[in-house]
Amino acid sequence: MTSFRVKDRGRVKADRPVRFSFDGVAYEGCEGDTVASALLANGVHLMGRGFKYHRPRGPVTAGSEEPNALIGTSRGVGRFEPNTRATVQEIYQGLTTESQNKWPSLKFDVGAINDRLYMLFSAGFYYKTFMWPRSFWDKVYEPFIRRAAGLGKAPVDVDPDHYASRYLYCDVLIVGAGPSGLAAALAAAQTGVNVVVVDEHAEMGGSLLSEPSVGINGKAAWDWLEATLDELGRLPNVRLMTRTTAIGYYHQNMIALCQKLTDHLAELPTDAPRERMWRVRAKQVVLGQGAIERPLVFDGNDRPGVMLASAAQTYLNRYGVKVGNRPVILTSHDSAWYAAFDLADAGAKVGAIVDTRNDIQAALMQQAKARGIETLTGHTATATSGRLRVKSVRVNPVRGGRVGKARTIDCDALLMSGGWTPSLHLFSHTKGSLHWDAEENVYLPGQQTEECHIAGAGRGLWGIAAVLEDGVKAGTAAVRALGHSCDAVRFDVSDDRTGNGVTHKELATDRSPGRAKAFIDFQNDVTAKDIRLAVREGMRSIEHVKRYTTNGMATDQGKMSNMNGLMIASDALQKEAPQVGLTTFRPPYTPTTFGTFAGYHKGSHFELTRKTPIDSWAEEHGAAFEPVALWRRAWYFPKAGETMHMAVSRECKATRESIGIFDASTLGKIEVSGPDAVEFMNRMYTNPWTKLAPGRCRYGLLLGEDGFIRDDGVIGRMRDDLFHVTTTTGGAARVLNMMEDYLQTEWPDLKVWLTSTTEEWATIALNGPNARKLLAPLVEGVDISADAFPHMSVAECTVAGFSSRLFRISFTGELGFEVNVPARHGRALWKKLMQAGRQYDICPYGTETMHVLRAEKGYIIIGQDTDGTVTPQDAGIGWAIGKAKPDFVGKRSLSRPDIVARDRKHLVGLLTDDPKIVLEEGAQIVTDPNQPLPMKMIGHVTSSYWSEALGRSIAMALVAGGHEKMDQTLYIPMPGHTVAAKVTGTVFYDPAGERLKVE
Amino acid sequence: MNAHVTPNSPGPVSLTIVPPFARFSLRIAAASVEAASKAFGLELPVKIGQGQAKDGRAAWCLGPDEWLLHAVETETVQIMEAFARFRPETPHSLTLISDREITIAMEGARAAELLSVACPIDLARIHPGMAKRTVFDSAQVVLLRDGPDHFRLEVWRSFFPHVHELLQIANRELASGY
Amino acid sequence: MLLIHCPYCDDTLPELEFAYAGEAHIARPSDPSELSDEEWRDFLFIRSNARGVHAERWRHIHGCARYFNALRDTVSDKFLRTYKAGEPRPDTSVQEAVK
Amino acid sequence: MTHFSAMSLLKNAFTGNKNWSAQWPDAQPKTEYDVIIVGAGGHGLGAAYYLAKEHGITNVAVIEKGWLGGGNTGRNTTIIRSNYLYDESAGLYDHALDLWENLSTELNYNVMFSKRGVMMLAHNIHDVQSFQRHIHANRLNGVDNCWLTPAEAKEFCPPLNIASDARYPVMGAALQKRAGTARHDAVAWGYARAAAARGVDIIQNCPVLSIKRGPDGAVEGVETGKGFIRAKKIAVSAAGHTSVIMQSADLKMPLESYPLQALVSEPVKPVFPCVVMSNTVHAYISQSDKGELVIGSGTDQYISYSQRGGLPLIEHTVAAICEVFPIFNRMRMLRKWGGIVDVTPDRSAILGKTPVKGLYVNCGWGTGGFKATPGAAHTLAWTVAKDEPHVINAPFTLERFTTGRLIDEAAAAAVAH
Repeated sequence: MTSFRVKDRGRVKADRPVRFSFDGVAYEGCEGDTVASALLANGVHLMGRGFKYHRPRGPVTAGSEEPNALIGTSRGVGRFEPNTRATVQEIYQGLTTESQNKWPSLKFDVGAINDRLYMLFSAGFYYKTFMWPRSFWDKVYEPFIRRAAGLGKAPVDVDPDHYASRYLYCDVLIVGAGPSGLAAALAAAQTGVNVVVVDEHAEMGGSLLSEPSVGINGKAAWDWLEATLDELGRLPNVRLMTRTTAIGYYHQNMIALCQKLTDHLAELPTDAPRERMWRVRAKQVVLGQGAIERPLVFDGNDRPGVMLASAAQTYLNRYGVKVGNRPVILTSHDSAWYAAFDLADAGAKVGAIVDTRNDIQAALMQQAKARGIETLTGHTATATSGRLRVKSVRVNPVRGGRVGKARTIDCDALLMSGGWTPSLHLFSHTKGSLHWDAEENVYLPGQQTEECHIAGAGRGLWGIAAVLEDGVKAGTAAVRALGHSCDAVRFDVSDDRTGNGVTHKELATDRSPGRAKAFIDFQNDVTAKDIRLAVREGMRSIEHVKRYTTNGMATDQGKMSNMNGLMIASDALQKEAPQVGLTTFRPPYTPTTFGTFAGYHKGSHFELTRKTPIDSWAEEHGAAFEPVALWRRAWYFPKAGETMHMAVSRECKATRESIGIFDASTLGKIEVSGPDAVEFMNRMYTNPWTKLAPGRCRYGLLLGEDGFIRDDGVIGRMRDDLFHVTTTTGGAARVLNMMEDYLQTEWPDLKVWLTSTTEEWATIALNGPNARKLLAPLVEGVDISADAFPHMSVAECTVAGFSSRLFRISFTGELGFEVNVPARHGRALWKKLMQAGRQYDICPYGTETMHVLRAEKGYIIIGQDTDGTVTPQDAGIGWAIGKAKPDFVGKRSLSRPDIVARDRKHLVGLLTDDPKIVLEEGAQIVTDPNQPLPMKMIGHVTSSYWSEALGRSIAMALVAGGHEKMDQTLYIPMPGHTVAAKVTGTVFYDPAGERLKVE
Repeated sequence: MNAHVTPNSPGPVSLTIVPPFARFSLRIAAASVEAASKAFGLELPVKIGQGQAKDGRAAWCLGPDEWLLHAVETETVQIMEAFARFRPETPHSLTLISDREITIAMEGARAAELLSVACPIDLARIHPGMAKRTVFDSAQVVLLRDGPDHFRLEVWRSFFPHVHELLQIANRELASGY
Repeated sequence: MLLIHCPYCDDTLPELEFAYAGEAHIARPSDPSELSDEEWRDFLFIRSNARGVHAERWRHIHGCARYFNALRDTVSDKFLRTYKAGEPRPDTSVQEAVK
Repeated sequence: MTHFSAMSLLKNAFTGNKNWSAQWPDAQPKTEYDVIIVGAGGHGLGAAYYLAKEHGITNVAVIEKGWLGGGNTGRNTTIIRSNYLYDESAGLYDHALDLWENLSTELNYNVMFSKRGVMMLAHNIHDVQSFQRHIHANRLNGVDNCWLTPAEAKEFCPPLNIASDARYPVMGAALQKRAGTARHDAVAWGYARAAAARGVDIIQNCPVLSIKRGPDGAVEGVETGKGFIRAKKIAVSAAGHTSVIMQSADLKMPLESYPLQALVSEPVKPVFPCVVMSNTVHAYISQSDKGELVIGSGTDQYISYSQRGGLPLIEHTVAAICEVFPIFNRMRMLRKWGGIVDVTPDRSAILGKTPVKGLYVNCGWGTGGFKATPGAAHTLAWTVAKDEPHVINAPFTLERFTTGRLIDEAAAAAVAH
């Protein structure tokens, strides 16, 4: 295999060979190579296939904007990745890569048949076809289209790598470490402000890396670069970050950076993240992102070996690789001439410089002549040949708009330049305006919305001297905006390669333009003809053209194609480009892994799991858990061999017959404190609070201002000016926020303070006829006998030696207590109670048993028996409303016409005719089960359980007009059968409440 | 390796869990702060973020009418009584929250860097002696800065494992050099 | 992610510390029972949804915990001013940016 | 207008595709129309089409401030389903689904409606209860929706992680097989082409500045960037900008506009066969026919017209996708974008008449308007033509916010206790 490596050129380390593979073939490159440069050094141009026509493709760029040379990379299980740019991926020892979108092989791809059907697959053809017969769409056409989709294959294994993130604040963030960025950094850094410089490449320097012949301040470009980076690197106020791409520019100068940390390493260091997301907040931003060269649009401009002239220059000067031995240059810009000169100087036989322009600077002509390069000015290219690699280019003179006689020039690389497009992606993320420079046919930055400065080629400047100077200006402006002044930084540039050029739509041709395969979007296989067809079909906005043709929607996001597409569309529409529009650049600047966005948030850290102080005991004792809001709660405690049903029945029975113990720590707790606490409670909750004496508690009901139930809980009055409010588990934060809202903005005159104490306390509920017997010996400081401490009492005392707030309340209908102790003692208290309860066969129970026991008593669960559309009257708890109160949150809404309507859904009990049938929660209820679909549904089952205590099933349901349907039989149609059930009240067990009174 | 580093958190920053102490949330009108200072025996700072410490007692202003108080645990009752005494004439709320949070102490030259993995504020503007309520990842925290390289993070008990584990992951990351 | 100036902390901090709380200056009627159904609907549901300068409430929920008001341009998302709860809406003819 | 057929496609291919004509003419406004529709998204263009086709009203203008289909029609994640809980919603969305199934044929435009199935994941007991409630209600409403066990869900969607120790384990899923996706742009283009063919004027790049009302309060026309245009009937279908336009007619709306973001990955070979939604972790995903994973995010917390959106939300969304589909961790995000959605207090649409004579509105779709496109357009056309509600859109009134008869699907899926 011929080597295209040029001795003594490039920055790669020729003495450090690196072996890697591509499509199963081993290759050797050098340290510092990308996959593309290393393959090119081995004479390999064919690296991919187009999306639609599967035409063979090679790299067209040397950067992250590459549309063609996309490969799969892998390094062991879980580390496969599709669509990686070969032009960016650095090689390392053992790197495995493969080509994509081909079958059976890259060189022979069956899909290339599409290329022959080119005319049929015109833009928008999908929309016009695949409709007959109709049934074929689902079964034939769509599966076919979907199979053809995509480029690489998705990963199949879980990614073992980890991803990191950081927040960073700085004074000046400089994006792009080319000459403009470095100049800005030099200017800004001298003032001592915090400067961060980022660059997406492995090395800083930008275009300087490709232009070693320029001299700066008397030094060769690379020497100056080294000295400058060294100088900046030494400054404590400067941070230089390579392999770091600014992917998005967000509000108020927040820039997201993606830093690649390990993709270039042969050995993965322990604990090192693969990539890191930086969320940088900069006071000032300098964007020195440079410019991207435009391809020329002509028939056959996509063959492997056809690439941008600047890319060839980069491969030569940065990587020491000749992209061909017999290149031809095709250009409309002076810049490509230098590529020709550099290649000639490196020993390539340049076939010709073909320039579309008639008048070329004499100096360039001279230099070409000096190197013996033929120059064809005023020429166009009309075709190329070569299947897997370009073999020749057909060129014609253009005189007075007429295309003359063709001539064919052999070549092994065709290097094109259609001018340069300023890279303004990040600027356009800011919604900054762009203005159209009709002279240069480019968009330049206009009005700014953020504190940013654009420097260098991004403003359409050309040549190292101009760009350096502009960088200084931007850096100076940035620090001035921060109130600093800085000394002038001047550069003396020699051998600068200045120049200019023109831009084109498609190049002129003597052949039928309708047959030309002149590509604009290489990856998506969009041609000039497609753009014109879209316009012909009425697509008059560039967004329509883009969406109709998919131009600019490839993985380069239009970096290669947008401007050419716009030029052709505006020509077809006979309108100025700005009237046709501008497609918006979206973040990220280059495609960025999901892992980087997810950062630490994976697995158990995707979202934190809140656990109570008693959770560890439950886990040790085999509890099954259920997630409730962010918490996990013990669901039930199965013994060996028990199903959930068996465990719950046992837990219910034990609690009703003796005693059960339950971890209620997740309930929200809020201290409502201050002289106006009672007034505040009166306004927030539906219930009256004034007459509640200290030491007593009451069930509290909270509505939204719309009158619907939001939350509930038992509330204890600790002192005249202090309430201990409990909320539902999921409602804790919401309720506190709502209370603060009213307190701070509606009633700031009230002297009340709110403090969340949810996590201060561990809460253990004891329920069952033996609850007092168990507890009494452990309690000090309060007499908990039935008379002294009646139902709905609260007291401060100690329990088992721990300071405690003790409530006598019940959510089961049994004699019940809730013990609150400081959280750190929760587990210890639990263990003591378990030990003390052994004589009563104390039974730990979980949320499921809690649900059953409360349902037997008809106690509602907010969010299960209510759903955000239920009023207190609907839920049958109108008694909780303080009728005499003039106002409370939500009161006014309760008198709206449709809230007092008779057909509202009411919460009722349901008893199935067959007591063995447990209804499904969520099952729908009808009056006539024999009606046709769609049936008239009058409600649904909200809660449904097997009641061990009653020996039958019970259910609650929301039923339209339910309070007036007592004793009626309703029907629950299930798949294949219907269940009949009778409407009842919601209290199924101990309706008189006798069990609370146990001595 | 630093002597403070526990076996499961190798990294340049020492992460230790602070033993229990008395912690209160004090809410009182700014105009009445003097009475509170007297009761607590420490002049309460009045600018949000500022702190004050003396003789084992410390206070930080977290909001326009909110202070975080620290003291040794044995003085809990004594402090509560001191405040209770002036409550009738100067209404306020003093809530014991010793157990609500767990406190992580962080020490090391790279402590601020470690925090920056998930703390979105500009740590350079939190000077030694200051405290701020903020967030660390998805958890609300109170961040106290004791010195250039010394922080404490007060985290609600149930959020603690998440925060602590993230800090450990990040600490290992720092150790990796990447 | 926005940067928001809290008028209580007198500090400009990341949006992650703040919770949006809807349009500002919609005072709860002192006696809702006097309102017609239409008036009550207006209080509950009708919002200006301004395209341009919008007076809105934020809560510095993970900071000083205060609710405050802000004028923000909903087209650019830029804050013009933040001010304490209870203060009147500032004159927006002077469009003065908050630091 | 060329009728699209296999023959026309072949014929044009052989003639170099030179003879295709514009799919819709670029109309300039006349001085008066019978009906003006504000907003040329799928909803507005569809309403124009049905006005012309079903009600014979062809003197219609659809006025768009930008390019047609450039609002939420072209910015959404294209999910189509009808497995809603309430009869009102199920009726509307199922009507839309019926229309979706024939839309390509009806419009002679392939909108690529793909019945690949929409699967909604249950991650906790509350989700399970809620989905069961939906499934039972859907069954009795004649809407297909079935319950899948975790294993069945995985079989239907192989990349799904059903490990029981996941932070959000999959406890089952509700699957509507008849649901799926469509090619969003094609919906706007197809309606535009079919409406234009029946005489509707589509006027782009023409902002509607205000709605003018006469002394009797009835609408008289619209002031636009291209002058005043008279009409006795005006239907506003302008998504996030509706409240601004309605305000010019002195009608304040119960609407707030929020930024909603979405994103796509780089294209890969088919790996994701259906649509998966998880309301609990906020992840919505399908794979486009081009191979990109199309992912929906949530709304930012503050109202905005900036179409910008913040980073934290995107980070959360992507993390959620990787939690449910861990194999996608090394996939790359290609682009993300923002739209503006208008949200009502009960998160259901307002569709029909307003208190202003001659003024109709179609708004408040929040994050779910695309799926309703044909149904909303069809019933709105009915209401505009007859000046009375269609039985399907009758519940979606403005009055419900006064009376309290809300259609609150989101509240019905109330958060856990």
